Amino acid sequence: MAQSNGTDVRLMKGNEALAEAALRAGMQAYFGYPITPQSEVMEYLTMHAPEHPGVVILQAESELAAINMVYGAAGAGARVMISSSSPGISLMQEGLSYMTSAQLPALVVNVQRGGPGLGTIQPSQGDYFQAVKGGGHGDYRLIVLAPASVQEMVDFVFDAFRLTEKYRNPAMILADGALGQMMEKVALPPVGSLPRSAAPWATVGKPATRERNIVTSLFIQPERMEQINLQLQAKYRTLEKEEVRCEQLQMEDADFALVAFGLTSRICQKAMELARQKGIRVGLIRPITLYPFPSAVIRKAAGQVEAFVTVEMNAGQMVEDVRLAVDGTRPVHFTGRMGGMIPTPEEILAKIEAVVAEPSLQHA
Amino acid sequence: MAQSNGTDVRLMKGNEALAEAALRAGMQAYFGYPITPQSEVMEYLTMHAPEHPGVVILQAESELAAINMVYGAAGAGARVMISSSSPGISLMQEGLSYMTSAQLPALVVNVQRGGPGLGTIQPSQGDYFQAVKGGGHGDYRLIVLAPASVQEMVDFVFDAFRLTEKYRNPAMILADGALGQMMEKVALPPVGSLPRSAAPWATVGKPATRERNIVTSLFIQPERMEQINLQLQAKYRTLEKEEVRCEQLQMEDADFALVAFGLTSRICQKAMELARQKGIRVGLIRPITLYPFPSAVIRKAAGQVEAFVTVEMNAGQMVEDVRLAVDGTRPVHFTGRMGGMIPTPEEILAKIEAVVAEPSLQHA
Amino acid sequence: MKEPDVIEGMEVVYRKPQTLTATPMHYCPGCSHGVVHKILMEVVDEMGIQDKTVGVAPVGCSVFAYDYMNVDMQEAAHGRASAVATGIRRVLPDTYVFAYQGDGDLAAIGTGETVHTVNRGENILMVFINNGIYGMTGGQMAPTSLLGMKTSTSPYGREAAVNGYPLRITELLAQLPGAYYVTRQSVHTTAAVRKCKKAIEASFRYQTEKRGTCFIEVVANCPSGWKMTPNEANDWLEKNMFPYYPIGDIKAPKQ
Amino acid sequence: MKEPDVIEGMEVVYRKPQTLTATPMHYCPGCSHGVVHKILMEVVDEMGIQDKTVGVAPVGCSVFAYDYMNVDMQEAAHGRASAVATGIRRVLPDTYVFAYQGDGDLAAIGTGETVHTVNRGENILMVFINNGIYGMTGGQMAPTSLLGMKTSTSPYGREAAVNGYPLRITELLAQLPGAYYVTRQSVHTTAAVRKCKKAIEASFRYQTEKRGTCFIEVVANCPSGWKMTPNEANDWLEKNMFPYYPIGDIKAPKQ
Amino acid sequence: MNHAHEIIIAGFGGQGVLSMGQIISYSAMKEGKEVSWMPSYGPEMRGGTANCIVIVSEQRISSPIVTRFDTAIVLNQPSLDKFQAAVKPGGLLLYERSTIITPPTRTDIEVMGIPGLEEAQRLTSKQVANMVLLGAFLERRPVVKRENVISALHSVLPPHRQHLLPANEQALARGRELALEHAGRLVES
Amino acid sequence: MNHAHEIIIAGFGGQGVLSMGQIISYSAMKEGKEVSWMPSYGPEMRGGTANCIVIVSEQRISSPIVTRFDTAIVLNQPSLDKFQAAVKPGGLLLYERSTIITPPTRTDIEVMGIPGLEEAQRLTSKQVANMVLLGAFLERRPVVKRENVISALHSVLPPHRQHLLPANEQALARGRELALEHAGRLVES
Amino acid sequence: MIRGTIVVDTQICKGCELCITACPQDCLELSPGLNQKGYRYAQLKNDTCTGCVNCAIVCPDCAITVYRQAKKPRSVAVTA
Amino acid sequence: MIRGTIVVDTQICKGCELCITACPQDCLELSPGLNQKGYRYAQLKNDTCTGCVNCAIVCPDCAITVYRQAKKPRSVAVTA
Ligand SMILES: Cc1ncc(C[n+]2csc(CCOP(=O)(O)OP(=O)(O)O)c2C)c(N)n1
Ligand SMILES: Cc1ncc(C[n+]2csc(CCOP(=O)(O)OP(=O)(O)O)c2C)c(N)n1
Ligand code: SF4
Ligand code: SF4
Ligand code: SF4
Ligand code: SF4
Ligand code: SF4
Ligand code: SF4
Ligand SMILES: [Mg+2]
Ligand SMILES: [Mg+2]
Repeated sequence: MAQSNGTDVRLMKGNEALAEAALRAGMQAYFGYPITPQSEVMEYLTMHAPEHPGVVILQAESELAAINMVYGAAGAGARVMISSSSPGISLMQEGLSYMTSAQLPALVVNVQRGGPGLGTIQPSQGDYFQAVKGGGHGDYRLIVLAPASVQEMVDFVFDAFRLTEKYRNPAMILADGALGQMMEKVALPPVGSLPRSAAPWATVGKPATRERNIVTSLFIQPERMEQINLQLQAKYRTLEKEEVRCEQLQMEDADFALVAFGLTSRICQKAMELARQKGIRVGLIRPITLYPFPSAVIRKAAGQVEAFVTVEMNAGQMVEDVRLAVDGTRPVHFTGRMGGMIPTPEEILAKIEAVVAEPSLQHA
Repeated sequence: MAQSNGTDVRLMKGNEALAEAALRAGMQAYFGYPITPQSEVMEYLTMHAPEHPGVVILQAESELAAINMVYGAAGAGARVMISSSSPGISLMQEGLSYMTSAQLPALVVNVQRGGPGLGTIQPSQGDYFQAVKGGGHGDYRLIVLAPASVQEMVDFVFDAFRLTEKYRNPAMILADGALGQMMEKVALPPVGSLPRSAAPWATVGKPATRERNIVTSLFIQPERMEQINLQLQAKYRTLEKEEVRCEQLQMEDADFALVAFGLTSRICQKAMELARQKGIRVGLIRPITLYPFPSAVIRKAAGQVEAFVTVEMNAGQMVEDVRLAVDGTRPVHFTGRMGGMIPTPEEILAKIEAVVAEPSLQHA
Repeated sequence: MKEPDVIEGMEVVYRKPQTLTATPMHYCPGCSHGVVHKILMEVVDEMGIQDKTVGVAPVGCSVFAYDYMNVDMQEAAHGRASAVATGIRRVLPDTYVFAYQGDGDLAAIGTGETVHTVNRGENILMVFINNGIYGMTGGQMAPTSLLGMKTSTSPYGREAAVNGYPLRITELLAQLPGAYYVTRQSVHTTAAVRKCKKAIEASFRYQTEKRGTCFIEVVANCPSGWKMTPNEANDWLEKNMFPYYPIGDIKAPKQ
Repeated sequence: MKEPDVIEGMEVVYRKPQTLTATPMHYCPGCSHGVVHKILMEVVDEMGIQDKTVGVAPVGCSVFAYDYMNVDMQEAAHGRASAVATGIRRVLPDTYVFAYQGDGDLAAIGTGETVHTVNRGENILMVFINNGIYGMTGGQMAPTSLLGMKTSTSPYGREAAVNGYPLRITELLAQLPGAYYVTRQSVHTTAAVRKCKKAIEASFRYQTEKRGTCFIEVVANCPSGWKMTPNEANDWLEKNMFPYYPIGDIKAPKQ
Repeated sequence: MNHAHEIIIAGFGGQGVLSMGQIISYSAMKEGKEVSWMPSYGPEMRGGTANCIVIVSEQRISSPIVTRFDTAIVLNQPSLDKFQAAVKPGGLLLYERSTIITPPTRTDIEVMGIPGLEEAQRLTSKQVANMVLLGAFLERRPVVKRENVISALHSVLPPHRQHLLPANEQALARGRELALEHAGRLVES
Repeated sequence: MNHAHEIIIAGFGGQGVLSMGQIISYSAMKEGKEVSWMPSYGPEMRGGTANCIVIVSEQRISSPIVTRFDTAIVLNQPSLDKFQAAVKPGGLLLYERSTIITPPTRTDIEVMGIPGLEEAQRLTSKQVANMVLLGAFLERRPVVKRENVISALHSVLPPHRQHLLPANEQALARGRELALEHAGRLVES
Repeated sequence: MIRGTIVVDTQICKGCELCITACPQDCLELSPGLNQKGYRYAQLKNDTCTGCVNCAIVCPDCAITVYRQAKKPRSVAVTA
Repeated sequence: MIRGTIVVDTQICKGCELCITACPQDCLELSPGLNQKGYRYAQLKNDTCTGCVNCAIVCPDCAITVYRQAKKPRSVAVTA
């Protein structure tokens, strides 16, 4: 089903589309460990790796081993990916902290499920804090992209590899079980479309012509460690300036703004349609990069709308970043479902109507 | 050196004082793994456990094993503690998420060091986000207490055991390397002063008279998992209402408020003295419970002071919670050091002076 | 639904033990998990130790074991059942503690905990269900999957050069001084079930004597993961699993 | 500071290899780590493979190994050196990869990674410095600490009933088919150093032949952790460590 | 509003409800339409019930999860009980008649019971029962073209099942007939 | 402001700087004073330098970490170089003269070089060199009482070192004498 | 020949057929009809059952209760 | 007797004495004075050194360079 522009169009599950995208994006190594609802990623890769000779696909003995294999392979200059779901990602927190500190590029995929604990295997956005504030120790950030469609499960793989390599900081695709399991039409970019820039810092064997390369996160003198931290912070400031991505829908005339990411943003679209049918002018702001967060967009919108309603599949996590952006200038409301439950458009509509009906739109 | 009221006064290292306090607080089991700068905790416990027959002290093969031993022992109804430092705590994130979900009480001690990665072993407060927002997956909170003296390393052990058992939610003492290593005078409460309430939910063997007890975090039906989450959230609302602790120093007449926790708050006190010598009326707000966070205290102070200066040994983490509390009504500034560096009173003073000198105290 | 004690003048000679709950098990038809659950609970029943027994369920198909076993139980994180059991047993030294784990749980992600639990000689029973596959997550390769075995993550068959050899972890563990009784059993025939039950009985006995870790591997089927009928799976088990995982005691105390 | 090649008409017959950097090592006086670093780098030097070698340092006293070894290196999280080495070797299949780990790192927190790396037969060299103690963190008990050994977390001596027996992990690993060459060496005498170096040479050779994992345990001293002078420590090593950790090949390919 | 058709297909795992949805989706994609297929997954699947929501639209699809449907195709009693109320007024409720004890009660929608299982067994094997229902559905709601469904079948069936193609086609055709008959009966009665 | 005395004690690991600080702290506690002892720990300790900050005060101590000191006691050259500038004007800089190559240069503070090592070796063993300096310090800045230091020594020394008590006491006394002599010289010169 | 019989909990039985294979008397078969979960279930096809309990022992779902002609009953798992 | 000698890098040497124990000629001792790090360092105490390299091989700090009377030099780690 190749199209004239060289892209394939297929009907695919999110997890499989992501795996195919990784192969086409020139991923050189994948390490993982099975966990629902993302096991199809490794299953697809083991099935299709032979079509891409030289690609390493290895089922590790654990997520802990897997993230450290990623560390090794990334440090050796390979384009590398790992995927898991919530509990498995928790096990990688030490590794992720190490990787940010050692400034290694890698793509980490979290297809979230309901928590905390073993929880459920149903879709959730309960790991926002973990992804965005840093679940591991120390001051670091991941670059976090939140897809909302199977097509974006493909596109963001390319994007995330580009970003992680440009900034030498791990990037995360934060999806959820529904996105991983659902099928949609996807256009697949051709193989070889994402060139890899040189990694002169990689440990590949020291030729006589250069000093040895060292990949480490140990800087035992605190003065030195602070320098590393300042480097990281400078990088994060650049990210915040240059790499924010955000989608706005029908915000032109909006009196109320929904704020939602990932799958939830699509449910919000439906709710927005319903609200507009009832004459309520609702717009939608969808943060695509959760870190760097589109604070400026939201701050700007605060000058226009009467109130914000944040919708998440959790107890209220991104809403803190929305509040920080709005900084008290407008009320920020929240509605969400937890533990694997998905909010319905009708529930969201009801929340919008309740907000609209508030006697005063002053901040409580 | 027993005193008339039955307490001992001694000169002790923070880590050792904490260990002695745990023994006196009736801790029944401790599981841990060595890591600087808190290894003295287990060293002290192995040395002194024989004075408390029946107490279990076990060096586990890893932090991962240790936190899961804690899970088992807590589930069996024991009063149990674990301690580590930043990288080791990262490895416990899955376990902590499980424990909150299974609603198990336990005391987790993090004597922080500089990160991210292997970093340094010097004091840091870089794990605030991890402790307070939840470094593991899913919507959960730890009860987080931040001591600022060796005496509080003792007192908060009692407090934390009481809170963790009352709310059946893991509690954390978030200290730092300096607090662990420094010596101060401490008064030690007597053994047996912290009664343990019954744990009818514990797995101790099912008598014919009751249904079996199950400790689990798996609630595979999302509707059920959402109920569990609602329970947890209700518990967190109660904590926010009833268990907030906060110290205020010289806030009566303050025009500017420093906000700092743990050791940093003491450095801020010195800075406050210096500032007041220069005629700048500075007060200090010290959150003692980092979760639940003393938002109300800060919000109230916003009606009084011209600006806030948050000081942390990190790149700016608690400052987000300060901003959320202030909600745009006053400027909130930040200064901090990273990676194991400690801010000096003079640096903090300089920051205060810069804030005071701002042409307008309007929010940028 | 309890059947009557006497029927047509005949007396009941075998029925579900009261230490199993009434909840129907969620396992696939013919799955070995059910059989092992049953005999484990029969032993608890017959020894009269329901009130002194605490079990630990793993993450794997048997994650719901506590729905069926009528004893106090804890559900451990993936791989950590033996650490959880250690925690329990250390604070309740007079309790019978067992951990029940699959091959992914015990021999992949939990390898560290497994080795060290046995090395410490924790006075617990470890039951290890080796079905050569990750049943719960949909049939991925386990550390114990046989060479050439096709699974959803080894679609062209397991290759030693890529994935290493099937791991006989039980033989390794048997060498640790902390291991007191180590045996490999199965439950695919009546005789096998009876032997396996005897091993469980012995293990619980050794626990009171605090002799160290008892470890029972059960070479088990997974009809769904193997994509066979239960009877085919049991045949395959004998023909393919037994040669690599031979049945019998690996380390047995002198009687 | 390089010494001259010729002095008083005599020629240099032994000097520091150029594959070691000029940085003075931070190890305590007499510590085995230094000796092992040196012979490892001598082999890299003599085989002329500096440009094809990537090393992995652990968390432990040898965490700074990359300050001294003049080859490309990665510093792994505590216990994960063999996983990191796996990642490197899989994407750079024609490189010589070694992981260098202490007993806490390899045999406690890293047990899972260790077992599975060897089980997969990763084509790497694993160097395992067994000094029976956690040197770096101040002398806590290691899985390999001997019974009765006093450490800062076993102040009354290690007890089997509480902490289990010292773990002979090397013997366990030798049984895995993925292990190609497994040997236990020491570096406390000139002869021992020479033998150990031979083992390293052989291991690097086997790596080109992609025969599986080579594993060298070095029974090492830790004068500081043991609270002895270096010479006392080496004596203690012979008298106490060797009986439990006997020197020699455990699994050697037929020549 | 937009020209979306929102469908739920539900039944026991193994009845082929997920692949019915996939075939519709695949055909829609071939026709250049927008489509989303959202399966239930997880606990209820293991031996229990399964369902998928399929949305076919001329425009970009917002939420792939909806709670009210233009069509519900239900293959067992629990699914009928669960989704009957979720059909929009004027919508279609198509059910497998062979296994239903309590038939639907709504009167504001089009209700059609098809004995897919019986018919399938009569044709070749009960495995194509879902195709009988699919045929009937497409007769009443031609969201995709019949010929595209046939070619979708070619693409969706794994190689070792390609020999079942003729049986599937027969079943589709039989479903269409039954729907026509049913419509006829409706008209008659 | 308050009556705090802020002291830094610095030298090589093994020279006993941490225990000097502990003895002062312990004595102060016995006298009912507030006290804090903050060691450097970490990388610089392994064979390198070590130091501790001791604060003795009549009031609650705010920051246990300060950057300017009333007294600096330095036992090696790097520590002298590092902490000389941190002594408050009018403060005391006490240094181990035996190992210092470049002596201090400040004139706005009291500077006192004591050959603790030589004196200690003369007395019994170089291990009590730190006590010589402590004796000298207490003569110049009696932040704690001499008799309390002696009894602190009893509490701080581990059992197998109690036999060193007399030597320690001698060293303290010798330090005091040296400080008096030094002060005398200062006056004379 | 000792006489025995079994009672199968037809709603619990999943029709795995392991009991059929295990029965030395070949007296078991699957039902033609389905239970509520859609499984054919085990049933006696003749009266040659001896109450030997083989079938019950291998049944993973504890679906079989076994009875035997009065004699001293075996004590396998009988605790009622 | 073959003649040899050694050069000790006195600033690198930590005075561990392992070389002293290893020397078959008993020609090593510790210096009376200390180096910059505070260690007494190894030094030759007589001229019986044969250049056998034993001392250098056990030295953990690579502090010893060994020389020997011209003959074909051994090739241990000589790469300069
Ligand atoms: C940390 C973590 N990783 C992965 C999973 C997903 N997971 C659930 S069960 C399982 C493996 C089950 O296999 P096994 O232990 O062999 O048990 P079986 O189902 O075969 O009985 C996995 C990988 C998880 N729940 N948690
Ligand atoms: C996750 C984690 N846990 C614990 C530590 C602390 N730690 C550093 S080194 C070490 C043990 C070192 O012992 P070993 O591996 O035997 O090496 P040695 O120092 O004896 O050479 C430990 C526990 C750490 N850095 N990270
Ligand atoms: S998937 Fe396999 S192990 Fe799991 S219940 Fe089914 S047959 Fe048993
Ligand atoms: S602590 Fe032990 S292992 Fe570490 S450098 Fe010192 S002697 Fe060597
Ligand atoms: S063994 Fe049990 S579940 Fe299987 S068919 Fe027989 S009675 Fe039914
Ligand atoms: S009890 Fe014995 S004879 Fe009777 S049905 Fe069961 S296996 Fe057959
Ligand atoms: S070279 Fe040989 S003889 Fe010379 S000092 Fe060294 S060990 Fe002694
Ligand atoms: S072996 Fe090396 S470090 Fe040790 S004393 Fe001899 S020369 Fe010095
Ligand atoms: Mg399995
Ligand atoms: Mg060690």
